[in-house]
Amino acid sequence: MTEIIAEITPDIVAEHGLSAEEYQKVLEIMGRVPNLVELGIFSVMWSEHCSYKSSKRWLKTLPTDGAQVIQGPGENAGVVDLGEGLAAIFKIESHNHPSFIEPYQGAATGVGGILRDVFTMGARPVMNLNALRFGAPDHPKTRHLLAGVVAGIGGYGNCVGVPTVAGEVNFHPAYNGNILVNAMTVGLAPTDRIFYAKAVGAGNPVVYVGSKTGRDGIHGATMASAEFGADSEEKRPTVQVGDPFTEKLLIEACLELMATDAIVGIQDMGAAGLTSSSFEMASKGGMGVELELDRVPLREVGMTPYEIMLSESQERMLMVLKPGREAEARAIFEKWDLDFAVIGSLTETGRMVLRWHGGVVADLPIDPLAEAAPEYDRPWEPVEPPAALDEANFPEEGDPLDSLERLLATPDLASRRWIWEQYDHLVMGDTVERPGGDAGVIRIGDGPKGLAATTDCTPRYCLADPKTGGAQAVAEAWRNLNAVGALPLAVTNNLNFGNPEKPQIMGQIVGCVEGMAEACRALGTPVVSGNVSLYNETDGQAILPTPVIGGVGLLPDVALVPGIGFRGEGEEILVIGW
Amino acid sequence: MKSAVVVFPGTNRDKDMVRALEGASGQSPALVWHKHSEIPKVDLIVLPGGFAHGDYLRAGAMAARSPVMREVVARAESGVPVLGVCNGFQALTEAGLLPGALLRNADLRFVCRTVTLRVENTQTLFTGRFAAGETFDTPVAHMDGNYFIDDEGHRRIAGNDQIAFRYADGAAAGPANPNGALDDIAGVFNETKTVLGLMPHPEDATDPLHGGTDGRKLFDGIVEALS
Amino acid sequence: MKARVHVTLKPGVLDPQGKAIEHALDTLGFSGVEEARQGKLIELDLAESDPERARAQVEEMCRKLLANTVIENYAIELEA
Amino acid sequence: MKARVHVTLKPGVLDPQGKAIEHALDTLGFSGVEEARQGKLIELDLAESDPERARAQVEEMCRKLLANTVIENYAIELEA
Ligand SMILES: Nc1ncnc2c1ncn2[C@@H]1O[C@H](COP(=O)(O)OP(=O)(O)O)[C@@H](O)[C@H]1O
Repeated sequence: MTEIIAEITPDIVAEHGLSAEEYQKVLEIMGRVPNLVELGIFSVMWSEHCSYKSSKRWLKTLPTDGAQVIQGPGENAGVVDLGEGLAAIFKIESHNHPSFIEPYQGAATGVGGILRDVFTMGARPVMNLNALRFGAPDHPKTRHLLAGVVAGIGGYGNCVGVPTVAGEVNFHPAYNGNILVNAMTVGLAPTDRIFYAKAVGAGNPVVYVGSKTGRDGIHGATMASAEFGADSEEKRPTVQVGDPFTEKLLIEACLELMATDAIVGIQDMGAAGLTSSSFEMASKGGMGVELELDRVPLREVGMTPYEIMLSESQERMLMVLKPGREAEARAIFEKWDLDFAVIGSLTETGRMVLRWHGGVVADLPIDPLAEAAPEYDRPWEPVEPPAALDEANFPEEGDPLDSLERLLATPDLASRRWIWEQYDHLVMGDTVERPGGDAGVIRIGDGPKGLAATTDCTPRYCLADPKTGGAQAVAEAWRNLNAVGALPLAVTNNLNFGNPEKPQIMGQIVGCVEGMAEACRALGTPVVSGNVSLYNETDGQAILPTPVIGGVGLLPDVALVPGIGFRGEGEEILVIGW
Repeated sequence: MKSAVVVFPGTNRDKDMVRALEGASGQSPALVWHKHSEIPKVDLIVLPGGFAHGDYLRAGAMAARSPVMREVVARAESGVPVLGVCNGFQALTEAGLLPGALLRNADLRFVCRTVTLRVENTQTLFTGRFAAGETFDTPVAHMDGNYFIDDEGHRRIAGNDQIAFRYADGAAAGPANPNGALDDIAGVFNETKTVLGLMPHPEDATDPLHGGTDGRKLFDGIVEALS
Repeated sequence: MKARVHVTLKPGVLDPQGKAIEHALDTLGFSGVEEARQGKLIELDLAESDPERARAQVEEMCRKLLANTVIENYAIELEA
Repeated sequence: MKARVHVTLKPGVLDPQGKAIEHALDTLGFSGVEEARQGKLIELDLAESDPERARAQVEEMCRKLLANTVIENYAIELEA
């Protein structure tokens, strides 16, 4: 074994975010002291971000089945049947911490990441959405963060050519030091050409495509799970720069290859890059994997195996091909001017073996590591219901028109035109309902069917009563889809909360998930994918509990979308379901 | 009418354009990849919108220098009509087929919304279906649509009726001119009026689902002129 | 050898980025900025080691790609 | 006095624009370009005439606005 570092000290273990007990488990699994590369791999695989160690117990309680569900949580994105051989593939994902540190690039790479999750499964992305939370409008950082995030979302999505059709934005001082940037992508794929991350077939080539690997975001995955402190701005170099142009090429090249039958399994390199992608693919297929790190396309000289495995460079994918199909695949990626390298193969050993400069630099068992990933049943406290408000404490309202004007001028209700005009919401030529309505709607193919999508959550409800708030978010998404004439099919969700090690925060999580599960069951819209972002705190101050729901629904005929505007004078105004 | 649509890496409104051309002409355009140096014999060459080569360096700069553009320039010089929309317009100015340049939007923000255009010259193969001074609504979606030309050039194109469209008051909720373009210029012709470039996307205003079909007049007019 | 190319907007060409910088500096309380202009800096690592040939090469790159001479000027600096 | 600020991406930060320039130069037949990086050039006209005070001012402008120090470095040149 090539020597990587002399000694693993408790400090190094702590820097990798592993607790003493977790490190003990590492020693048991390895049967020896790990080297630095191996420790790095444990660290990212067991981070909150990759392992969902605090939330898994509760996520299991969400309803995930239904006749329409082709693939629930556990893959890169959820898949729902639309009938007539078509499926919708979608997911939402957070990029909160990176966006606070560098709003443009953080938001842009968030969009890039969620797009990859969706086209990895064989779908052409057709809609982007987002859910944003900023601090108080008059907080000194808010303007800069808002402008940067919106420009970043647009900068990436517009260039890639996927319309951004809906979203939501709220302001509250609880987000002053910890904004939320959740991005959602919806794609369309033929039901018989859906691709999964499962790697099978000993000897099959493992192929790297996309951009080269640089020293981007090393430790990004652990950063995304660590609570912010005053020194967080020092962690800056972990921010990555997105390259939407390369992403666009990657979409086209992947879809072109997916039209053949050369691919066995495919997975994007997201958080924890090569480590988590190769690990997860092998683990899902019950295989081992051997990688030759010398073959990984590198952007910088002198990169170490540790850096290669932990880099979070964007716009990269890992695939397992059928044997003998390499040349065909290479021709497609080279046509699109993308890197293509066979970097290893699958084995039957059940181990991940990394070679570099002729030696072995890591050798660890896949299943035991995956199975032993920590899972915590963290203590939680139910949230005390707030005292009822006494109507007598509120002043008599004056002129209703006055009140209306004041309401419309509040930051949470004001028009979002300034935002969505910066997003190309028309590209692809299928947008039926633009931003500004209840849900975005696109036409599917040549119609008449359409697909609707929305993102929703009202954090103050979740704060007051997590269970009702969680249920309300689902109900609101449902209503928004319904209002454009769609039948809601399923949802994805992004659980944004504070530090789960605090029982009060854990209580919010438990309550919101319970409410969400109940509403999803009642409304027949299972949860097919999602993302969890915890430790959203600054100096001990948690954000409002923000379980964002992304809903997707099907319209029988886009010509029937009612639209949000009043159409003409003299028409009757009805209120339904009061 | 036979047409060809040039596709660069990063082009993203090719499908929209293909549909609009199919709708107007009843024929599917040929798609030509940027690395190819040959274009089939067609009546119209179209450069659609998008972010060719990411719009890195300058919008349209790298597209203008790709192999296929040598052929586009040659055809244009031999009189074959060429239409460039948005990124295609930027590439045509970069390639020297159209006068002026497109700078970053004055407010430095991407803008996607509906604008109103006034047709300034109806005596061309592109604009024959419009009445003099007619206005129509069509979306824009761009980051670099701020048309610029120096004073002398401005006088020249104005004098030679090369200004095709101007932003006008109408549909927009904001200012009529969405990007700060000089003299509200939204589109220009070459000297012989056989090459047209414009920032707005008439191809995204050809289906009732787009919220309007004003863009059809442009495509129908072209088909009529070239069939 | 290394070359550094400065690409600047010609005088008279509107410079929205420069204007935005002026405005932002002013908002931040930097008062004495009379004008700000934004251009591009392109740094090239060249295989060529002869300064004269290098300059000629870069000149051609500028004319053919790096600058749009309708609106931009360029200046070349070589570093050994 | 005039100040010239060069804003460049920190070493190791991905430079999609630079990469694209490299690629385009190559396609145009310029073979000997080993690397291209794109940065910004910002030219300022300052009311301040004392070089030391001017430099200090521009330093602060860079830190507060002109450079994004998360991913960029800056360098200042003064011209009388
Ligand atoms: N970040 C965003 N991106 C795209 N569209 C947005 C965004 N924020 C708001 N919108 C759109 O603006 C409209 C109003 O937003 P909001 O007030 O948040 O709506 P609601 O309360 O109905 O969810 C909606 O159509 C929404 O889709």
